[in-house]
Amino acid sequence: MDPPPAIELRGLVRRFGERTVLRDVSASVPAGATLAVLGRNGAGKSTLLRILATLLRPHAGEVRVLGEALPARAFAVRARLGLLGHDPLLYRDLSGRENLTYHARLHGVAIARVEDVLEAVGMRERADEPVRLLSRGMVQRLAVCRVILHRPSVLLLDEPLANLDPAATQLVAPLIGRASGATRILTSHDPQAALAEADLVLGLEGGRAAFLTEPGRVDREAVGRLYA
Amino acid sequence: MDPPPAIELRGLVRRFGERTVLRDVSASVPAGATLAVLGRNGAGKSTLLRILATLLRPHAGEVRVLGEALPARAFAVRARLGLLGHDPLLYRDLSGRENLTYHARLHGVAIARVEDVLEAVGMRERADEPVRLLSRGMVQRLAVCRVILHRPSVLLLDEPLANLDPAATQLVAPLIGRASGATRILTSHDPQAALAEADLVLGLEGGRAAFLTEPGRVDREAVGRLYA
Amino acid sequence: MTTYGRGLRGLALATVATITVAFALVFFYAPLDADQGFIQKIFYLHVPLAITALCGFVFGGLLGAMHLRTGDRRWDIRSYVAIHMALIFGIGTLITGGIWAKASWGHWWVWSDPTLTSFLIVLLLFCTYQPLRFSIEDSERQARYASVFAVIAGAFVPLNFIAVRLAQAYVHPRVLTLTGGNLPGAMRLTFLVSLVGMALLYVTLWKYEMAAKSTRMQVRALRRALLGDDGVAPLKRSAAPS
Amino acid sequence: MREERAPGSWRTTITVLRKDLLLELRGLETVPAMVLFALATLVVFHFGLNRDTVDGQLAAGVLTATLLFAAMLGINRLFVAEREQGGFDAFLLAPVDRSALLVAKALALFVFLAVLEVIAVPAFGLLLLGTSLGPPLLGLIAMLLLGDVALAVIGTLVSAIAVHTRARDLIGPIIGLPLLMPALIALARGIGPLLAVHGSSWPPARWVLILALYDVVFALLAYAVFDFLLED
Amino acid sequence: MREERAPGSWRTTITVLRKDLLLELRGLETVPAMVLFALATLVVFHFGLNRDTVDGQLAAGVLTATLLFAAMLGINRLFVAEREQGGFDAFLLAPVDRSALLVAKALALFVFLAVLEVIAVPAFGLLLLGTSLGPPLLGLIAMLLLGDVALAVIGTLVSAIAVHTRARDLIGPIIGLPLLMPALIALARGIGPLLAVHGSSWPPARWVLILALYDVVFALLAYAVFDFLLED
Ligand code: HEM
Ligand SMILES: Nc1ncnc2c1ncn2[C@@H]1O[C@H](COP(=O)(O)OP(=O)(O)OP(=O)(O)O)[C@@H](O)[C@H]1O
Ligand SMILES: Nc1ncnc2c1ncn2[C@@H]1O[C@H](COP(=O)(O)OP(=O)(O)OP(=O)(O)O)[C@@H](O)[C@H]1O
Ligand SMILES: [Mg+2]
Ligand SMILES: [Mg+2]
Repeated sequence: MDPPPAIELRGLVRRFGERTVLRDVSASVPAGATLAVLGRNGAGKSTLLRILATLLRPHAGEVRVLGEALPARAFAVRARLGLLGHDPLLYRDLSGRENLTYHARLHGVAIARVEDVLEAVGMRERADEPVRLLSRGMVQRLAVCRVILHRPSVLLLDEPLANLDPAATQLVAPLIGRASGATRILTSHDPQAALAEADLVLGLEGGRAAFLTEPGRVDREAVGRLYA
Repeated sequence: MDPPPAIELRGLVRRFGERTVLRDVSASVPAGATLAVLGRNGAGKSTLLRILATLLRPHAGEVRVLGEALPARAFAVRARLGLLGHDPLLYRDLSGRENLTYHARLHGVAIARVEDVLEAVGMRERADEPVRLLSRGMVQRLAVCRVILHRPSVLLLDEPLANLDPAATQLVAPLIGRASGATRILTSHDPQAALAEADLVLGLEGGRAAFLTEPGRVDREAVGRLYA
Repeated sequence: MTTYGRGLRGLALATVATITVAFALVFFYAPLDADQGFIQKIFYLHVPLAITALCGFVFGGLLGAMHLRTGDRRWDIRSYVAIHMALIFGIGTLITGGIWAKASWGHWWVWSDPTLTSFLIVLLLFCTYQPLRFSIEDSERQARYASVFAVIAGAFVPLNFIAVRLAQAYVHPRVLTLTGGNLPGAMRLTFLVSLVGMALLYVTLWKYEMAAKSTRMQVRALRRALLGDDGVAPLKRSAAPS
Repeated sequence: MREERAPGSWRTTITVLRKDLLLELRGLETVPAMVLFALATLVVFHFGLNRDTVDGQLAAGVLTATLLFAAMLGINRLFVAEREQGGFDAFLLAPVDRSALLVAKALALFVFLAVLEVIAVPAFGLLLLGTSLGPPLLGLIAMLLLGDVALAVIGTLVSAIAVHTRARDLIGPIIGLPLLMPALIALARGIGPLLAVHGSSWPPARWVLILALYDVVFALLAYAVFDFLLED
Repeated sequence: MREERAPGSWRTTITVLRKDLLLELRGLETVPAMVLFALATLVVFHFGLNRDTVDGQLAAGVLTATLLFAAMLGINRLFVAEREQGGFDAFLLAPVDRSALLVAKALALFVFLAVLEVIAVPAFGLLLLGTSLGPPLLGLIAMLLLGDVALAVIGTLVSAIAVHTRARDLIGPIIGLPLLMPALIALARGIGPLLAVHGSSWPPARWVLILALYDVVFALLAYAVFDFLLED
């Protein structure tokens, strides 16, 4: 038998008030694979990621992450999950090091790991300045640190490379790229780049899955229609 | 004689505390041209744009925008200038329409123009929801509205397309793209794309201008060294 | 379908009958109070209102707790209606009490009575229920927070009465001693009938409002099924769940 | 190196004020909430002081402290949206007189205090005050308005000073409270006689004068330094 | 549909508390504002009441009201950083018991209040109180600590409720004040005799008991419902 998929959605529905943002979305991502989620602004990509991250609860349908059903078993998956969203989730008045130390404590990770991840994204020298004073790309580097601190096996990446310079993009590739070995769900507004990175592509349109297939089989028109 | 350049920098210096972020940067951008600013995270791109936008004052050197010296004549250039930075500069608890109406009033622009710009970025239907509840890309569309509301002749664009889907990118092209006819200063972390858009390229490194030339003459190595 | 409609008519008739009987007793049977005269008859309106209101608040808290336990939104609506009705009764208490106070003490309000003061505190607390609901946009969160509030505030009702009663040096009421029966028999009977009438009125109103709400919800659900999401006009902003 | 001033304009002030009121008074819940708050505060004083009614100087003290508290809440939030949501930058990018921002903020604070008083003072009169508010009403209103001006001007001034400093919430109160003290004392002393049983119907001229002078001086001072506070 | 609970742990509470205290030290946002507000209120009362000293129940009322309003300032700020800087999401993403956040916030508020009192109560003794604080000191400390628990627990609860509402700065206080009322009454009445001239040195057992019971009941209530306030 196949190993169980790392992520499984069946008939997922999520509303905000009267607006149904996700309706009947189903997908299944094998462990170690990368799913790219495409769709226009407001298609529900971030919402999907936040549901998988246990921050939002689904209104209907079945969601399983690492075999655990959400939201009931949310606490069991949090330790193995990293979310990089639009917001860096760092306290602006604390330094990068202080922020990461806080997260290391919350996740029960050795504090020494903070130095390692800072080193990995090239932020050791600037780690003692308040986040508020850093450039946007530096903040994004720290956000990457926050996400990988506890070595999650599922990465939820919402436009992870926004604001990163080419050098930083290189640096973070082993951390949140395919080389990380994690199961990844990835959103991007560059369909070409996303297709190149992914094993599976999910196109969201009007809250529904317009297509779900391998990158090789996605036809250009289908992608074009997403953004029409 | 040539028409005076829209933007002129001579020996610009800006420090934050002990750190000199820009040292001796000089450049000159003719009216209607596009200058792409490249450089790694923390190179000072946003700082440069904020100085040109009259939000930060230079510590030394001469800065002229539309012929007016900054910071002394700042108020004279503000009406003709638009800044799209990392932050959308919108009140999260107000709706898009309320935010834009506020800006229209501040800039002495007819309120009717708000509907036009909302229409132009495809946000009319969602214009009455609090900004806080919109998706990131929608917020960015509204930020574009804010910037072009008063038809500025100088556009300062700090990664303007971040978070915009391909459809939105199409929509905003006539507004903030070359077709807008404005003098543009542009930052981007995609050197290829930036070179394609620009008439001039400025590489910032260690606070200094590493090169300033036309895109055709930029050698790949020089760009590579920027991010080394 | 709407189970709330069932039995509503019978209940309404029983309520009307009981209240009519109560009124008849108040005006024709209960003796005139020796000190206060006719104005004392407001007692039969005032006190049942107060008791029903307080019970309604606690009832709302219990319903809120059910919502939190089960996650079923209908409990929240029940809780909302219970608190809403109790609030109306509570304001009725305040008004009838004020009238009585003006007539018999010459002031609209006095602090000296612990029952009064604790009632005021409870009412102040529950008056925040609507503003709280109003200022949360997400309807699910609205329901959850309202239920949390209902639970806390419901528990607060008895706690507050105990604390305030202890705080006041002299204790002169009455309600809790009512059952002890220091009322003359005729008054007592009249009072009890009024109390039952008021309680019935509360239940009737609650059921009626629930029936209306659930009908409206079903209509919306049907429209949505028929026309899709976009066929249903968004609700006006409202504190009332629907 | 000071920058020349853009032509000042009431229009800008009104625009900012309107935006502030929109942000602050979103929806109708604010005023009812303020009523509830005022009522609850009075209940606190009733129990705290263990008195059914207060009058004279005690009443004045209670009223002044309540106002000070409301003002503190208002002052604390005055620039929060500007700082956290980019409002400063957005405003500074517009071709308008910068002091309009501070005038608008002071007006917003003034409106906020006035609305609160319209609600809280009658409630105070009804529930806690031992005397009638009728006879001294005009004098009371005059004193309260003068007090509001002081609170609004000084509150805005210090939070503008504080907003760009690191320990902004420390700086604000440290500078603000001593500056406010003379005004508060004048206010409390001025309304004390008004609230006394068989009290006077007009506050002592001395306190009115002190308060009014204080207002004028600080308004001028604030206007003079505003521009410097917004520069970067 | 409720989610099962992660194993609770003191470690998490301490981590969050430490972060909160660090943030407070960095920004000096809350405690100084509370302290200065309390001091200013005392000065206002001193001049406003036009009395050199107060004692007994009046003194207790003034002290209680002052502490209450200073606490309000702290309560209002309790979740600001979490809301504006993504702290909520960051915390919710961690595999820890969610109520640890509540406990940590309540502890932080308790620490803030204790610091406030260490400064404000002696100041009160110096500025306003007609009797000595020496003899009833232990009793006073006990009562104040019990009162702080109520303020911390209920304050945390209501600001957790208010933080996701639009009119958060008003919703918090208007829900909090009535809920706090019994505790405030008990506190004021309990310390009244301590502050009387030739007063007792220990508060009446009745009030100590009421306050303690109230603390316990609300701590349990808050713990029971807190999870619901964090879900989304
Ligand atoms: C929990 C809420 C309340 C309860 C249970 C309650 C109960 C009662 C009862 C049992 C009496 C009759 C006592 C007697 O005459 O022997 C009474 C009298 C009265 N109540 Fe209330 N009451 C409540 C709230 C209020 C309020 C809010 C007000 C005022 C606004 C008020 C004003 C009065 C007045 C003026 C009387 C007449 C007392 C007299 O003349 O002896 N009550 N109340
Ligand atoms: N908390 C919320 N309350 C109400 N509506 C919300 C909320 N969060 C998101 N939405 C709405 O849900 C829809 C989907 O938003 P989402 O952020 O998932 O889009 P997205 O696909 O990530 O878009 P983008 O490409 O712009 O990031 C949008 O219409 C948005 O306005
Ligand atoms: N207000 C400030 N106070 C102190 N230092 C600052 C401030 N603003 C920026 N800096 C510092 O100035 C340097 C340049 O920042 P800037 O934001 O201009 O970089 P950038 O080129 O835009 O980088 P990115 O690509 O990450 O956006 C950084 O080292 C940053 O930490
Ligand atoms: Mg998104
Ligand atoms: Mg930048």
